Amino acid sequence: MSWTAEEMMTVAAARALAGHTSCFVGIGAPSTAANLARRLHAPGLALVYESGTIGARPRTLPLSIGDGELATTADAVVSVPEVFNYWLQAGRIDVGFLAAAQLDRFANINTTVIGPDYRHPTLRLPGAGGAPEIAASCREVFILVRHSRRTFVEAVDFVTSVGYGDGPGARQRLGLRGRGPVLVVTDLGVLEPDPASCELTLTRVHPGVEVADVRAATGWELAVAGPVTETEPPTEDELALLRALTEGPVP
Amino acid sequence: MSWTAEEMMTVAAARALAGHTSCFVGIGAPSTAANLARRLHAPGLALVYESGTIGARPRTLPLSIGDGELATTADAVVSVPEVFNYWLQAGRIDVGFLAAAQLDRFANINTTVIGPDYRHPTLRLPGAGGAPEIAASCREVFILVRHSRRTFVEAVDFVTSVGYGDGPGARQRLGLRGRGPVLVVTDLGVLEPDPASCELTLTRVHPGVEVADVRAATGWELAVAGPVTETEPPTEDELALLRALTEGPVP
Amino acid sequence: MAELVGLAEGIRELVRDGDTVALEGFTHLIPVAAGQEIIRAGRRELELVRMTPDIVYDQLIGAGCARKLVFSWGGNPGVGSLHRLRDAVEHGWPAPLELDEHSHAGMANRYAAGAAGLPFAVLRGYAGTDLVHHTTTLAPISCPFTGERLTAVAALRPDVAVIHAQRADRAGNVQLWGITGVQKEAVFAARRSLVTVEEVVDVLDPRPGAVVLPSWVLTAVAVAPGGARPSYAQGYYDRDNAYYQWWDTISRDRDAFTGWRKGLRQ
Amino acid sequence: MAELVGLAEGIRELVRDGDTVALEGFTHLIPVAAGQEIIRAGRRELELVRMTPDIVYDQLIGAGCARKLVFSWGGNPGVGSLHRLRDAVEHGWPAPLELDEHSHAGMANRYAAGAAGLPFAVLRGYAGTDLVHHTTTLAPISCPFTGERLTAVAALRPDVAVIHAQRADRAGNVQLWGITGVQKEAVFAARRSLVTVEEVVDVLDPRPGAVVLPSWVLTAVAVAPGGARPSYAQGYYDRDNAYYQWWDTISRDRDAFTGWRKGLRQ
Repeated sequence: MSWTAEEMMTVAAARALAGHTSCFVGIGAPSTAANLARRLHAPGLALVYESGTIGARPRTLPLSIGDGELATTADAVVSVPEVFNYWLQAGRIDVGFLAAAQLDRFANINTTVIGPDYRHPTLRLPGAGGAPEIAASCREVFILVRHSRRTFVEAVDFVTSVGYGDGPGARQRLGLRGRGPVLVVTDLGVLEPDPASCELTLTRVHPGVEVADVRAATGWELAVAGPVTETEPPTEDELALLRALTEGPVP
Repeated sequence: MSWTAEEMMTVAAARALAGHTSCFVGIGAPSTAANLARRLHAPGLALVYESGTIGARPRTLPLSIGDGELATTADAVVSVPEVFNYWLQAGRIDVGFLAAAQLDRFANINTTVIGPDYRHPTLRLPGAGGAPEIAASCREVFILVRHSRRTFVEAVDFVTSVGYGDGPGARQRLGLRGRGPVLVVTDLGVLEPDPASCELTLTRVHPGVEVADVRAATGWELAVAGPVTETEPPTEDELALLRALTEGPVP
Repeated sequence: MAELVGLAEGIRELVRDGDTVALEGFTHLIPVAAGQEIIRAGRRELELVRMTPDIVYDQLIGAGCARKLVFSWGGNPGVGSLHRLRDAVEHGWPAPLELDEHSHAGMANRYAAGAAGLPFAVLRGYAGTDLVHHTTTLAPISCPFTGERLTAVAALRPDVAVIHAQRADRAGNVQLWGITGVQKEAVFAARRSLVTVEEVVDVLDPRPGAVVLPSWVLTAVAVAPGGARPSYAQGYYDRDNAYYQWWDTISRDRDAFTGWRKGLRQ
Repeated sequence: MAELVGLAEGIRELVRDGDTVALEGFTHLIPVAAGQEIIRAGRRELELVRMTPDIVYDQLIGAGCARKLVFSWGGNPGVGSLHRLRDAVEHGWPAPLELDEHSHAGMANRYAAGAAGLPFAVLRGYAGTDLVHHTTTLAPISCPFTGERLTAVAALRPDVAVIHAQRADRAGNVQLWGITGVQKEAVFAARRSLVTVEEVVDVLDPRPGAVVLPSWVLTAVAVAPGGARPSYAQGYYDRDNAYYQWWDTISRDRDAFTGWRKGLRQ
């Protein structure tokens, strides 16, 4: 069975949710990964969406973070102020999933503007949404993003959500209570912060990907772990469930 | 038909609710008066109880501010933080009803302790409950209390809820946004704050009560309005509805 | 008590040039019909407030109704960019658009503070982000008990809030359910409010998860069946996903947008 | 995930000597059985937190479990005084009782701050009252935008919160409805939580006005039918008003109380 790089990325992210209780989910690849995890190995994983749906069990992939399917299948639907204050800010959520338009070596994220001038951007992006507080307050953060030099940049144009700031100790100085990004899953491999330097370090490549490919797609001089392992390829089960999810309703 | 002083007090308070939209109700005489008003002349009056029941239409008098009848008949039941923050503090409620263990000439209220030493009181009272913020935030406050020198005192032992503080301008200086107590209804008559001095002034006596009786039951030198009018006696309708309320279920 | 009004009449009375206007609805129950009525009414210089400006705000911005946008995430959900918003920010077309930009948590707390009659709210947020350099409506604040540094955000107090709900009764009491987002806070934070509803019914029978807004906290209610399309109204109709995709093509091009804008006039 | 435990076991594991303990339930769903189990367990030096200490707190205080009371209204609702509370405050029997006294609005916001992971909350309140002279858990605070003076209250972070609910499912998800008061905030503000329930059911079918607390935010759930008596559990039983009146006679007298206390032991 063959698979796409996107599928490998989603499967790798879904696997990383094993053992976790709750997940704050954004729409797109994170939602797909979290819903795949619930079907694979984490049936009890509580999905929390910023629309206020707590413990949603969508039978089909939601089209938006406020899909009616999420409300209908949730344990509880709470107000938006409540989901941010009582659930996210209080540190009740295990894993937060984030995307990025730009990402630097300390896993700081930009989803606001491209270009040096905030007032006159080259490209206006959607903005912060729930991301800054997800990055601050979830116990751990996973980042899901496709690998390219446009995204993996030396310096982000705007810090929308804080990863490790300017390096070791920054999160503590800023009063951020979650651990920060512990995993960056891309279509090429997996990066993890070095425990000492907090710098994102390539620890795994997906099958068929060379370390040099990842270096070439990274806009800074990428640190590479002593042993770089290879991701297990997607199993037939994983692929079948993922495709059923992305291609239509699952009973 | 004869009536008790307590009945006259409740009827006078119920009448004062005419023309009002919403009322924050405490248990006891205020609740009786507000429910009587709904049956008499204010069927649309929205009763708000601090338990979070909004627009309750109890068929029988509630035993407590958290009676199940209130939840069952309310337009909405909200959390206790919500009722205090979004409904009361925001200034959404027309009239707040308060009781008092002690009351001074500026309508400051004590429901905390009797005696000069808070740590070692002669008599420990229940405390503040919702009263301080009702006194601060309702557009107007009505006080319902029996008249006696023990209650109407020269100086309260503890300011639990602020009326007019030390006199004109005090509410503005303290940042209190409601008008404050506009009416004190007792079993003897009605007191209203003098527009200039803010001092509670006897403006009405109930039928059969002399001004001298009220003076004798007041612990400070009571100001008396130029013309003191007499309260209209309870009508048969008012008494019948009140007694039906206090004596048992109304269909 | 809320007055029952026609939509066109309600918008013309309650939304005035220069107002701060919040249309809320978090993906669900977006008051699109009301927003388009603001365009028809030709309102100008509005300060538009919304956590998630989406198609209806793209339309308002493209139509030149807005002077300023207060927001936390501006995109076409599940599709991509808001091209009219981008054109306004990137190229000042049809007019420059001032931004007051926050995170969702910040916006939600700004509404909650407004709803509670407070001038500000406190949250853990913004520390280390560049958002702090581009808005005057947030400030550091210290806990008087622990000394911890937190962030204060200024309360939102719109002149008028507009939301869409499933139904109202004849007295103007409103009921909405499903994802109810920040609508109660928006209505409570605003000086005036207009609620569009799918229908008016005799009795609002209780429903799990329903929010009820009594008539006496609202200014006006207008019947607008389908008023949330192309978003959805739980129990009434689903999201029209094709419209979201179609809007991407229309909004990319100024001429195509202008054609759409002309077609909107009655 | 919440563990399903026996009530006696749950109380002994979760409530320890010296703990700060909040039993909440606003007139409705008061966790009386759990409170009496704390007496049976012989816990001492507790800092008891509750907006409306009523009969069960009168019992805990009379039994000598408490060192301190954090509260906003202490009475026998609809009946009169709490005589054991008064005896402790007025005469130091069976032991002196330290007080941290607030208004309801203050206590509700203290819980809400705890639930939100904040060290304090802001409200309009206390200005001009003597409460400000007798508690260290409030402080003035200024709005960084308008300069307005408001009041900050310190967050409540109980070691353990105990509430009563109508029901749970087998996974330990809890559902309560009717007047739900400040229970969610109390549970969320606390480090540990125990929920007693009337019954365990297969499925928590949705109910109007219901609050659901997922198993994964709770520590333990214990079945305790009638566990809110003499208060009420909507849909299960009514308030036993005669008990409230009877308690007035028992609690007035130290000997009568001591007799009641002895009868409580198994």
